[in-house]
Amino acid sequence: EGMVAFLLPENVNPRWEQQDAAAFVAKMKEIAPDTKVEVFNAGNDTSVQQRQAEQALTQGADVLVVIPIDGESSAIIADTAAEEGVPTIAYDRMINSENTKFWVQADMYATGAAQAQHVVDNTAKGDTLVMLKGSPTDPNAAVIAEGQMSVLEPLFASGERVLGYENWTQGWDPAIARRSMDQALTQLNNNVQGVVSSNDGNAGAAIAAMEEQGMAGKVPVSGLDCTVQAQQLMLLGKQTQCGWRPLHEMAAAAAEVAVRLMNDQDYSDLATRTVTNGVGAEVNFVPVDSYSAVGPEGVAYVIEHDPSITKDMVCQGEAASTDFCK
Amino acid sequence: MQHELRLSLADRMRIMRQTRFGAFVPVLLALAAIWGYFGLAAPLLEYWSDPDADSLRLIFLSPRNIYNLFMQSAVIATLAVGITIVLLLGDIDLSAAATAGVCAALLGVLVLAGVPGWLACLMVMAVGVVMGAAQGLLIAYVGIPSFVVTLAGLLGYQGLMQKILPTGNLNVDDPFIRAIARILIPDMLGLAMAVGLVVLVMLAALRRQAQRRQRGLELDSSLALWGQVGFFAVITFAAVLTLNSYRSVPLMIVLLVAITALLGWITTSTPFGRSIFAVGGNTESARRVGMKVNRIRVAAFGIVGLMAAIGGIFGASRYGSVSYTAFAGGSLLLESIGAAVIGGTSLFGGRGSVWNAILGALVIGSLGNGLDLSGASSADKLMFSGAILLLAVAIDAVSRPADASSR
Amino acid sequence: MQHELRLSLADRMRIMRQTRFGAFVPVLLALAAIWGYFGLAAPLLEYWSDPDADSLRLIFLSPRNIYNLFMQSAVIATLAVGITIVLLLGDIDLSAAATAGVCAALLGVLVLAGVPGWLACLMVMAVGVVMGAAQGLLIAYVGIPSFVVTLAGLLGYQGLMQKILPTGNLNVDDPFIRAIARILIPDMLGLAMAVGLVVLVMLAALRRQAQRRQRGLELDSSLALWGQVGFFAVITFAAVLTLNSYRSVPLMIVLLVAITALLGWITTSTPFGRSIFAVGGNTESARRVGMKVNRIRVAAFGIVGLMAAIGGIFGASRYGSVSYTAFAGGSLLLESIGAAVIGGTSLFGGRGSVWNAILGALVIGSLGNGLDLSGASSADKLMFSGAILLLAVAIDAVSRPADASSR
Amino acid sequence: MTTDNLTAGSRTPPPHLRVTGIHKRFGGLHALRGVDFEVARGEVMALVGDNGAGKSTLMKVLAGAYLADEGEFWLDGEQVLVGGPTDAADLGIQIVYQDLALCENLDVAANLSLGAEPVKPGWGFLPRFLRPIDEMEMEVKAQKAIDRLEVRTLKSVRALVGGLSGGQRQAIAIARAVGAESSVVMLDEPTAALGVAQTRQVLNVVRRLRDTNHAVVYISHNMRDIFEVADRICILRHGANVGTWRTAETTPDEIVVAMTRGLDEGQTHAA
Amino acid sequence: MTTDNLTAGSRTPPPHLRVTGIHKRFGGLHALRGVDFEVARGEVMALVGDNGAGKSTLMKVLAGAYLADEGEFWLDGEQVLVGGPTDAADLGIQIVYQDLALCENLDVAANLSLGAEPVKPGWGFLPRFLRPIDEMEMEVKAQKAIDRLEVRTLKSVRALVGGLSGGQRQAIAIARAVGAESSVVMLDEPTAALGVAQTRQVLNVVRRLRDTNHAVVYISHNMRDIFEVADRICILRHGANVGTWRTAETTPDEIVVAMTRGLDEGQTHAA
Ligand SMILES: Nc1ncnc2c1ncn2[C@@H]1O[C@H](COP(=O)(O)OP(=O)(O)OP(=O)(O)O)[C@@H](O)[C@H]1O
Ligand SMILES: Nc1ncnc2c1ncn2[C@@H]1O[C@H](COP(=O)(O)OP(=O)(O)OP(=O)(O)O)[C@@H](O)[C@H]1O
Ligand SMILES: O[C@@H]1[C@@H](O)[C@H](O)OC[C@H]1O
Ligand SMILES: [Mg+2]
Ligand SMILES: [Mg+2]
Repeated sequence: EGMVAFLLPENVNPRWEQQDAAAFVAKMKEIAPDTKVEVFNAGNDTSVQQRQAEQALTQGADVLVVIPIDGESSAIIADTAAEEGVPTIAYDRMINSENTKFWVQADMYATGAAQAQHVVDNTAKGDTLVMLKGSPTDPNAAVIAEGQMSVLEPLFASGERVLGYENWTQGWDPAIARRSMDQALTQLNNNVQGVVSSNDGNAGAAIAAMEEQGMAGKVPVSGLDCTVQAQQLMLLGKQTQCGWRPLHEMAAAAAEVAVRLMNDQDYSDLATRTVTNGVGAEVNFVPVDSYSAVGPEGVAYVIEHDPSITKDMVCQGEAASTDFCK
Repeated sequence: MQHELRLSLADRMRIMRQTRFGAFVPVLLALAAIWGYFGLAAPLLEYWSDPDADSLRLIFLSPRNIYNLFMQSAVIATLAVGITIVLLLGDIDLSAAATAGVCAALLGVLVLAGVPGWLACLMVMAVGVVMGAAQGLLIAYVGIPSFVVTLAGLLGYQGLMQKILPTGNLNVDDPFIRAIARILIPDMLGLAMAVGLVVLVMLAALRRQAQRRQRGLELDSSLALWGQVGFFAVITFAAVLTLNSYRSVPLMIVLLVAITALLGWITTSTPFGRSIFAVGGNTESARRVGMKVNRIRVAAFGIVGLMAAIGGIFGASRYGSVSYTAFAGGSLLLESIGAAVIGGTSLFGGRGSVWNAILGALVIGSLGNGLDLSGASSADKLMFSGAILLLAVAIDAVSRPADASSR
Repeated sequence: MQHELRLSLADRMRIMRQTRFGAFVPVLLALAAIWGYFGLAAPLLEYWSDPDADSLRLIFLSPRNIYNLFMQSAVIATLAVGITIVLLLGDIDLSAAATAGVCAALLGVLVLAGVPGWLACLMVMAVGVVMGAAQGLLIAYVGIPSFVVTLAGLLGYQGLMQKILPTGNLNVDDPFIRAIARILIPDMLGLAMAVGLVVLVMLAALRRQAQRRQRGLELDSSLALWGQVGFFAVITFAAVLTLNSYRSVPLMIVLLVAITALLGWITTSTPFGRSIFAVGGNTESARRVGMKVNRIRVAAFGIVGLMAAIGGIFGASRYGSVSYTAFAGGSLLLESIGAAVIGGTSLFGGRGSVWNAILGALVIGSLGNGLDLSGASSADKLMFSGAILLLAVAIDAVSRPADASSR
Repeated sequence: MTTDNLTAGSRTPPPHLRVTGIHKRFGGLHALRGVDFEVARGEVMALVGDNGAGKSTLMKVLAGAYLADEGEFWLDGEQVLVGGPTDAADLGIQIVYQDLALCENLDVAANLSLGAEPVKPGWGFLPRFLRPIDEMEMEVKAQKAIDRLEVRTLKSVRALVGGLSGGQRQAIAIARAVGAESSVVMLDEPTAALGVAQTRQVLNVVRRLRDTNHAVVYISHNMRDIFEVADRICILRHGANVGTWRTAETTPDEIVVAMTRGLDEGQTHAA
Repeated sequence: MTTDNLTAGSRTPPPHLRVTGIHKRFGGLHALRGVDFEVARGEVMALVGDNGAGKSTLMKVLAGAYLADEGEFWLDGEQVLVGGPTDAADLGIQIVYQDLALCENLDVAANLSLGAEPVKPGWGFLPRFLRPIDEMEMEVKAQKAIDRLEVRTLKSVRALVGGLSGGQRQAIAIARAVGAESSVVMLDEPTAALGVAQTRQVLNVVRRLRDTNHAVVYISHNMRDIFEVADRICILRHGANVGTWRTAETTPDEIVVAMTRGLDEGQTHAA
């Protein structure tokens, strides 16, 4: 008995519905088969997410698992829930509230650094790079960018690499990323040797822009999430890297904590660490691993480790004729 | 044609529709259809089709959910009321949601900087008026179509909001501002206000009727008269009692109703309001009888700006924060124009009412609220909301006796 | 008033505006203003203010950027051309972008399932027509305002697109579909086509003039006549030569122009097109002269649906992928309606042209393109685009001799 | 209402178009209360009545612009259905509306051909509504029609109707209706805005229509014009028939009295 | 143009409103080509001319609805500026437009008070445009005005104008103009859509206005009406003056000839 609500931020990135929610629902079915799980998607609108939280509470939710659109406006969700005695778990993105009970995420700083390092490793001295950053309202995007800069800043300063163009991507919208890339290429007259993209959506957009210039496949492009689409591009050699996290482990951790919270059980054995969030609250934290997948080997690794992705899913369309799929 | 078909019914509908109350009919029908669906049909269906369900749960119509619904629709309603004013002129405002966003962001920054809440509210209301009126000036005196000016305004104000809030969001915990959404009118006071209102409306109706008789003017049929008063009483008491049985009437709802009443009175009962309808009905005629069409237009856009600012304050209070997507970047724009239009206000000007905008906002709000109570996927929810909205508005259109074209 | 002011100039403007060419003037002025700003003013400013700049870089007006601009604006333009048709009727379509999204998603799924590209294109075009016409049926025969129907359509089709694309995006690598954006018309062929077109237009103008003389009809002033032909020739050659000097004319642009030409011809030169203008100008009159207003409305919405499907195909081809945000969830909706309105098409119906929609799309496209070439923050960019858009359209409004109101 | 009365009498030519028992309500307003009306070929039937008597409403019903709530239509003795303007046009009914029903955003030539644009020959493979309009043919026709009505101040048939004077517009509406193929032509106050010369031309046109065996309905408040062209005069009052007179057997004064006061005994009069 | 001529002669009362050299162009169309016009208090000046002669355009210029491209205005010998309808209204100029200029979405009472709504007393702390409208006062006034014009078929002053007959609308437009405070009343074809009885009432109103020392301008194509009420007749042709006649000294035929053909020697005529 009981109910858990899983609140997703948007439908731009396929991972939320396809991987996180699916894994969470599966895990819940396994460990608490009687518990109802309701999945909501706010479509990148914070007022919608608040409404969805209210509706979940009205329906009698016992725990909220929230991937906020941003860290601030989600505070009221945790606060309202707390007023009703309902605990809130922050998933992937932190909620800046005293009432955030738990957070699960990988080390995004390191992930950003790995993206940048990959591009640096595949470019030469004096090469020009383009940075396609994430949504300015997503706390992760800022952390990822910091991680990237930790690698790039010294190189830019010394002139070993040149920052040709950088832009944020409101709402992680690939359409916006596409135009950024077009303009980068125009402004730099195609003088681009590497693209540090903060996630796969941006990477896909950058690749489409470069295809038009006959550059796709000749330039390293980083990404994050290892979506099916990104893995196909990796097999085709157009995208060269993607940061991968075991999303099923994140979902499982959240599910286990949720069940404990629902039953008022102690969960300190699950959350071994704490972090301090934006309002100075100590939040129990489970870090998950991350992996920097590069090339077809990277794809093989992800297919092996990510239960939501199979080789058949990746080997479709143009990608079906690559060596990897044959 | 040459038959005695649909006579009495159609005629009675027509006559009813010609009273003031009649303008509510379509949107009330739509609202009733949606509430009927979410409140009764959907739960019953679920109950019957799911053998495991142990009891019928009428969550949608529960006082708690109605309370939620009112609060969830309040920002849309505030903006829709403002937008109705410019729609009456035959103009449109695409920037209202972004204006609300700028005002909310400014409010957040001001209180963070230590400006007292009430002062900050007054300041952003002034800013809202200026933002709206500035667009009105361009529309009226430069002669650029309102769609284009307010599209530019949308872009510009979106940028301004980002400028004020570089991270895109900000918590607002000023007690004065949060109080707007949090303060509840004590149950008894709420009821007393309702009784007072209903008595007032009744007395006004009686006095009016007596004066008309005295001056030898055509009288309203007493059925229509008492029907309207009764309708008003039922709505008022139903709302107050429902809200009381969950928590109480929230201050924000009282404020919204009061502001709408004021605007409703201005639009229907003052020379200024009359001139808005005249300009919307026939701009050239209005100009020729000496109305200052340009000034009226600027004033109307000033009012939208004011309502947008109030919407921004309400939003900041309710969300406890200001975020780009909740205002400028999200669906608020289309939802609030949609609320006004669903309320029956014509995009061509000259026809509509601010009260209907509130009902339209409830229609829009009910879609999201009701669907979020169901377990559907987000794709299904979107598809459902389209279908339900369509069905709800079609009910009126179909029930209306077809005749000479109207759009 | 009682003075000899602004006579010759104002009059000359007025007369010019009354030719067919005249309708282009406002949006051309706006476009020229924007291109002037980004192409010359902004780089010059930067050059002067930045002592380090080694050379003046006129990137915006470079052939390569013009090529980008055309391609970036193509999807908006395709939708705007369709939307113009319903605006001419006095209706609006909020669902066109979502329809494009559904069609693009369907296209992606179909080719993935092995349907040949050309067949998939035809299929989604049929689907687009059905999706548009279905809304048209509700608007025409049930009598729900188009704003509400297409708002519901927007929601429903957004849901449908998510349903078709559960992952939110999909790569499209079918060679046929990708070819639409990739194939370039060989330079010489492009030039030959341009010459052919110009000669054709010239001959047609001559023949028309001769026939009119023969039948004793009022003649166009030869200045106006040759002005228009010359204008057409300059635009055509400028476009072809610019595109050739970067790569060549892309097939997609040729297709867009061809489709627009067809629709332009239909709207201005056939009884069907005439009836669209008549319905938009005075629905009741159109009905009374026996026009099938309902069928015309359904057909017009079918056309928007078709254009949306084509927009979806163009988008899938250009982006090499289909994503929710690029179509249904993004800014495409407002941008394409905005393009039509900036092009001078009235929201009140009866006035406008599909060609202007293309120019309007270029205006909108230039804003994003030009600002992304600058290093400004996204807040600044938004604010700039609002300001520039406003200035650009104001230039025409201010230059127009003020007279009896117009909206 | 004595329908039989109306058609009785050997002096009356057999009616071409006849309606009986027409009712039309607008909300609570009962605008036509069982009106009978008829017109024969080769005659001009005047329809008169006070302002708001229901003349225009009756015309709109005949033209299919309004649907009657009740009532029957006969054409040449056969009952017909009129469900819309197209039905009426198919039956050969043409009308000049009192409010003219022009499209201000279109030019004179387009308005004159509205709904019946001439198309160029040789495009038979396309459905008619997609064939190219023959603009020149349209302009030639328009010019002729305008010339016939002597509207000399109208310089160009390519001027937008939105900028025309009241009389110029009325002339266009008349030209449109009388230019089309028809057996019944109804003119609702066609000369209200016309000058002296143009009015004379319209009266000539009306006579010409009668002589070419059309059935003509002529609405006017001008007794002189009516007595000049009408063969019979039908009076409406408060949405009901007062009666029908032969012009030759009555006087303007009698008509005016019947129009404003009705008949004393409340009995309809038939000619 | 012999401006002096127009005002010369002892038989002519001193003009109250006088304009000279009015030019108005619409794009390429030169609608008024230096027109002179005047009207005195206590006289009815008829303005006649063919369709499209420029009568309505001249009236709109006088009422401030159009701005003249050139020309001068005098009121009681003093030059004035008319920059818009409000200026004209402030000078006491009221007008019935040929196209009526009513708001179809408002009811009869609202249209009759449009732009001059009576407000309830006792709200002096508010600016006038925000005080409550005195609806009942408005309806009473409207009912009286309508009754005076004998439009008996108009049942309620709360009916929307959009549903009224042509004559009913015209009556409302007339009632609005003659009901307001004014010194000059201009009526542009006020009886075009009116019935016999209503037309008679309007002519009475015109006479009453003259007798109360108003300056009245009356435009019509109906020579009978003109010769019944007008003191002088001013003829426009192709946007220019043909001349002005005293009604007592001319005949309808002479006027019609001058209207359609102009004067032979091309010289203007002044009365
Ligand atoms: N669309 C409508 N809605 C409501 N009432 C209407 C409508 N059309 C006409 N009426 C009413 O019906 C009655 C008859 O109107 P109608 O236009 O037929 O009069 P009429 O005889 O043509 O008068 P007139 O001589 O003034 O043109 C009037 O009282 C009018 O107000
Ligand atoms: N707004 C306008 N735009 C363009 N042309 C106009 C406009 N108004 C009037 N005209 C033209 O100016 C001329 C004079 O028109 P006006 O309406 O003054 O004539 P009128 O004397 O009132 O004629 P009528 O007796 O038909 O009412 C006409 O040729 C008309 O086409
Ligand atoms: O996985 C990413 C997530 O961490 C971030 O918050 O939003 C974008 C996603 O791609
Ligand atoms: Mg009539
Ligand atoms: Mg006139």
